Amino acid sequence: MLYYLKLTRESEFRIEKALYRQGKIVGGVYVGRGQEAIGVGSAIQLSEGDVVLPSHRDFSSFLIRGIPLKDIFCNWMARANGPTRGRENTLHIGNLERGLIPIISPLGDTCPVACGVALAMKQQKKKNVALVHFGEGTSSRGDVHEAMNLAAVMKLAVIFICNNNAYAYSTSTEKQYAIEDLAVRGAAYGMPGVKVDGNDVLAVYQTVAKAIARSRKGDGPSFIECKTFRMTGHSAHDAAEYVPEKLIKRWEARDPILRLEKYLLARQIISRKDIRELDETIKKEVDEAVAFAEASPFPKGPEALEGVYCGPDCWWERPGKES
Amino acid sequence: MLYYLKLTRESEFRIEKALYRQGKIVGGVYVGRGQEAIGVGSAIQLSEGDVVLPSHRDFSSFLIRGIPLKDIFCNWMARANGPTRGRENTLHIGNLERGLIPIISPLGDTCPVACGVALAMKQQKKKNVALVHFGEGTSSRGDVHEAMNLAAVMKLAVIFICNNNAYAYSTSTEKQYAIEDLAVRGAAYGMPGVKVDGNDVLAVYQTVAKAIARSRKGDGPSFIECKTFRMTGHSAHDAAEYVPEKLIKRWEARDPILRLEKYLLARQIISRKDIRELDETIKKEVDEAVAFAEASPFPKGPEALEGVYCGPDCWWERPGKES
Amino acid sequence: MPVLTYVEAIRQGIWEEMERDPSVFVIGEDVAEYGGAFKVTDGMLERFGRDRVIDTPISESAIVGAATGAALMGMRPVVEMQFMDFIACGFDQIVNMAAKIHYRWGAKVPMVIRGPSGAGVHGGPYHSQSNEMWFVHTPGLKVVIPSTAYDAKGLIKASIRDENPVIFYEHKFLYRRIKDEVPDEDYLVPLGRAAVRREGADIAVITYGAMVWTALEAAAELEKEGVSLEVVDLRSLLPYDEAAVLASVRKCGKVILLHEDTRTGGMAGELAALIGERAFDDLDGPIIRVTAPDTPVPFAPPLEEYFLPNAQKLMAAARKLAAY
Amino acid sequence: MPVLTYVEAIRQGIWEEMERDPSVFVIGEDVAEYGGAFKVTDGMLERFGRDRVIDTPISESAIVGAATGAALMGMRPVVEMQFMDFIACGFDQIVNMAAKIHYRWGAKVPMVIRGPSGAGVHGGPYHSQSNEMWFVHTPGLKVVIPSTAYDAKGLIKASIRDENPVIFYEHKFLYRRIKDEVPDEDYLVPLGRAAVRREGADIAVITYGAMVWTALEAAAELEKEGVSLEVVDLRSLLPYDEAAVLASVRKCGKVILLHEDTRTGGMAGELAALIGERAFDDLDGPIIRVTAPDTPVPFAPPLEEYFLPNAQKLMAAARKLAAY
Ligand SMILES: Cc1ncc(C[n+]2csc(CCOP(=O)(O)OP(=O)(O)O)c2C)c(N)n1
Ligand SMILES: Cc1ncc(C[n+]2csc(CCOP(=O)(O)OP(=O)(O)O)c2C)c(N)n1
Ligand SMILES: [Mg+2]
Ligand SMILES: [Mg+2]
Repeated sequence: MLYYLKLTRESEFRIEKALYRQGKIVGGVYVGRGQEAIGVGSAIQLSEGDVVLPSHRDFSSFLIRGIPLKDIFCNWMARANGPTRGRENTLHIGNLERGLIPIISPLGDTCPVACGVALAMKQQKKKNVALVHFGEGTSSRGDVHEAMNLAAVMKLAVIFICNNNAYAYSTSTEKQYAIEDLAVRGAAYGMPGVKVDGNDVLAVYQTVAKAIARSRKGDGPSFIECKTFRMTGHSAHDAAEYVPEKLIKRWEARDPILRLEKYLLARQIISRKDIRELDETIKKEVDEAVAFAEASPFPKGPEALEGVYCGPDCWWERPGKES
Repeated sequence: MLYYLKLTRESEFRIEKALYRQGKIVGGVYVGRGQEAIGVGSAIQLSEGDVVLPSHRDFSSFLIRGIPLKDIFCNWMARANGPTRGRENTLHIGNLERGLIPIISPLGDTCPVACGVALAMKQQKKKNVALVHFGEGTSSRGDVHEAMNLAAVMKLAVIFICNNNAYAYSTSTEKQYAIEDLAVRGAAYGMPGVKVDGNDVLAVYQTVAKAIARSRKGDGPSFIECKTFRMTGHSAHDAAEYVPEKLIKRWEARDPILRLEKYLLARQIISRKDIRELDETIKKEVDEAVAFAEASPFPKGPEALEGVYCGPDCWWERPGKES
Repeated sequence: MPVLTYVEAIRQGIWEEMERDPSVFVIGEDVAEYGGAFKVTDGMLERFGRDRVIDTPISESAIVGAATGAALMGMRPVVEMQFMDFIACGFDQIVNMAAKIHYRWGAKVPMVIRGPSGAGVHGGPYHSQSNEMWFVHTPGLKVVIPSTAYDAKGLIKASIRDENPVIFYEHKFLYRRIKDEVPDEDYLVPLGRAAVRREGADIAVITYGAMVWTALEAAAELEKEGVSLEVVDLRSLLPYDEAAVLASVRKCGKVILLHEDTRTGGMAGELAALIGERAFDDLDGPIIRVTAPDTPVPFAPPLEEYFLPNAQKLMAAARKLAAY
Repeated sequence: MPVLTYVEAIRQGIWEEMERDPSVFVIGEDVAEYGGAFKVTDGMLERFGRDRVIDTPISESAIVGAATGAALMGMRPVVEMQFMDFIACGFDQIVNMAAKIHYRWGAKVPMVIRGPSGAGVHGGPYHSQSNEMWFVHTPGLKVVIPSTAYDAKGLIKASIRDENPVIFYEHKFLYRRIKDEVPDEDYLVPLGRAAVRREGADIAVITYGAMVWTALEAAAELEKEGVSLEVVDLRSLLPYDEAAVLASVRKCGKVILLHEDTRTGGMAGELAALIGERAFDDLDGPIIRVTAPDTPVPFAPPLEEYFLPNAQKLMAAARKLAAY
């Protein structure tokens, strides 16, 4: 877990603070600094055949499900041998073999899709689950409501994970909803609704584990609200002056990575030296992935016309295009 | 109240059981038999400047807000001197002077509109309220969620009234939601959520009164679930074979009109003779309105082209078109 | 050969596909017990069971989204919209999610969204719309509109087997008003291919849906006057059969574009552009549109009648064009 | 005269209307404190206060519906969509509720829905779309797309004063890239009226939005080759200025329809139909479309560049047509 937390942190750091500033990232940059525990604590316990639908900030889900780091960097840098071959940006990376369905920008749209994924699992008599992430701002969208209700009515194996990071762009939670905890919404649909410290990876793990177990038994969906904080601007171009300084300070103290380190050190599961070595390894991994991406070609213009439809000689399946 | 209940019942009866069968109603027929107490118990206590957004079954709201019965029949019969001049059917009758904004067929769409009405009231510093009706089936739509959340966040004077009549077309409630009472959804948004016997006009009155008082004080929206039953098919062409006979029997015993009669008789507020006379008056009123509508002309074809835009020489304001 | 109504043909087409392929399933409001508002899915629950004939809450957006998710997992959902007017409530999921997935990351989304559209039954502004152009203008979708029972069956089957999201419009006016010979066996009508419903020499009438019948009615009348209309039924609007349109225009030299949908931004415009670009030299007269005017669909019968194109209006336009 | 950017001109237009008319207010996501994702509403909260500059939850459908309700009560909401791509989430409220109210029962719905659209900034499939045709095909709406700062101010003001729902597209590529003279005082640019941006003799180029600049660039180049383009900027797409289009086509005899939006079902089709019907006799060559192809907007710069029309592509088409 520490490995994935740190790999996520370092990768996103590189994207937001180095590559973006060097103009090497194409398009906008959204990262999940401070919220890594949610993706890691949940994705890490999925089995083969499970599906995760990450939010725009869940970098770690991709790593854990086995997307090579270099592929992810290629995607951020719009390269031809990235998984979307330059068609899509950021974390809009889909891979059905690895059980990953990416977000689209209209927020909340993946919640109904997660229902359909779980419906198919049910029809196919599989004991798998679908895990969908979204922000507290996204919870205001009608699609989230329709999906949670549908999942409850049909007893679908969907885990709705809301990462409540206190802001939706510049909008704070009291302008987003008029309740204390979104978790109470579980009861509004007839599913468990729990809140958990989203900066405590072990707590996230345990809470999600319960929900998954429930779903695998056929008892239907759950709703989990992970309280966390967005430790950056909304995107790399947002200085986030609307966020009070003291809030940032308060949440810095709860950094999920430092917390896990402290926990592991205290129990002597790892040593300071292990951590230093891990940091080195990760730095190298990221260096390599970045170098790979930077050396990769951009796609060629005429490819833009290909692959609108899936047909007999599907462009995506033609040889010589894979990285 | 008894008058409006009975006038509604008789008017809808005439539409569903006589005019429709005679082929005199143009298009579909949806009525609210058995649910009249909800519209009557709520609309009757509105003040000038309040706005009601009825459901497709709330005939009484139109009567109480002062739309002449003959206008309503003209609308059902697609006549030129009905309020929509033949453009719209059934209860799709709007009248801003009388504070009536009609439903459109995509269910739930009036809930956000009600928020905007209340927002304008707030901006204009009025102490008015907006009252929006919808069915339990409609509660599944995203727009209802977005509207309830928005109203709670902005503390808008909206009363959300759900008439839970056990069916949405052929769909029973356990296929619509996985909870016991929709009323719990109030808590999911941060507003009071109460349930009430929708066949008890006095109970409806009192519950709505509380919500209105709250809103007028500036304390924001409320959600009221009125438990009732649809004592007809979904529409006049639906035999509703999917509804168990014994359910109908059970709800017949709870008829809101008979209950109010019994109540008034027991307290000697009215006599059997009063009731008979009232029935006679109402029958005559409806006869007259139907006769008026039947004698009214259909609109002329070329009018179809008019009034798409509101402009300087607005067609709707041209003389000689009003009934 | 058995004679079936349009609605029976659609039912049979879905039914056969469900028999053939266990991944095909039906989902929508009131489609199970009730068999659908227009009884298209009548009897399917009994035959195929609850896992494959699914009633939903009133949640068009979630229904479309769920169908997309199921399709990604290898299923082939057939979604019913109770009326195509309400597809607007699931619009974002169609145009932003389902339509773009294959282009964006290569996954297949084989699904059909079908339902009744069109006017002529006094349904008023919300039970009469023709909204196919929203989807014709969305790359990644296919759009299909049959006009005969034979095509209805062959096209719904081809749509279900297609690997892409297909929006399948059924004209509610035709459901029980037309009947034709529909083979019992398995056959497909290919997507993207038009049909010449009537050969003619003077004017090509390019149309689709219920208006095909209007065109045929006008053609029969005008023949008596010595004006010969060719009637082309597009059947698919996206992708549409450019070759068939151009061939008919080149043959006749004159063209009328006919549809029930409103004018500005309608399919007739798209066809006019194709013709104006690729058959310009063959044109012997202006490109004429006969369509509904730019208004919502009004309710009262005289208004609706005025709103809708019909044989008289088409004949008037054709006479004028013939004399050009 | 002051020189303003496109984004400043829009801000000034809204600002003046808010000063002039207390019923005008702004509503949307992050429009208050933050001043909007592109800073269009920057400073308005401080000037006009919380009742008139309103941040909302992420609920496009409720925002549009609420604006409609407020408009019915006599207010004049100006709704911001953070990106016009997300208008799909409020689609039903626009096309079924707001657009049809006046026709159905005569009430006024004066509201503006505005926001950034268009490509060219590597925004990928969901921050680059041109989706104006959905609304051009919806009777009851008006659709506006300015190409200059002067027009942006005059058109936003006219849109706010209009009694109908107006969808106001701002091209995000232009926000800070173009500047022109914008009078400080109150002026309107009427809806429904096109502008001839450059007089020419050989080929009429009918276009709108950012492509106006592309057309002007091509026209300047082609002049050196002796080909004279006339550039017509539609400014309004619904209703659009038929007379101006026809006049320019009649004058030049040849026409190219240019837009950034995808081809099938795009505005070029509508214009082609108008021209093919009403200016047929004046045409000396085929009606040519230069548009984006029928795909989602791809992300990588080489793909996006290939996708978008540009001066080179327009020039190639114009040379061919000139030689026709
Ligand atoms: C439907 C829709 N509306 C608006 C946006 C623009 N937008 C992108 S991210 C964002 C904030 C999202 O907030 P939240 O759901 O809390 O997620 P977070 O960014 O905080 O992780 C907004 C408004 C969008 N992408 N989709
Ligand atoms: C968005 C939408 N989907 C489907 C329909 C078709 N439809 C009309 S009424 C109805 C049932 C409504 O149920 P409910 O909300 O419980 O109201 P009731 O009819 O029971 O009063 C349905 C599905 C519709 N009008 N709008
Ligand atoms: Mg957030
Ligand atoms: Mg109901």
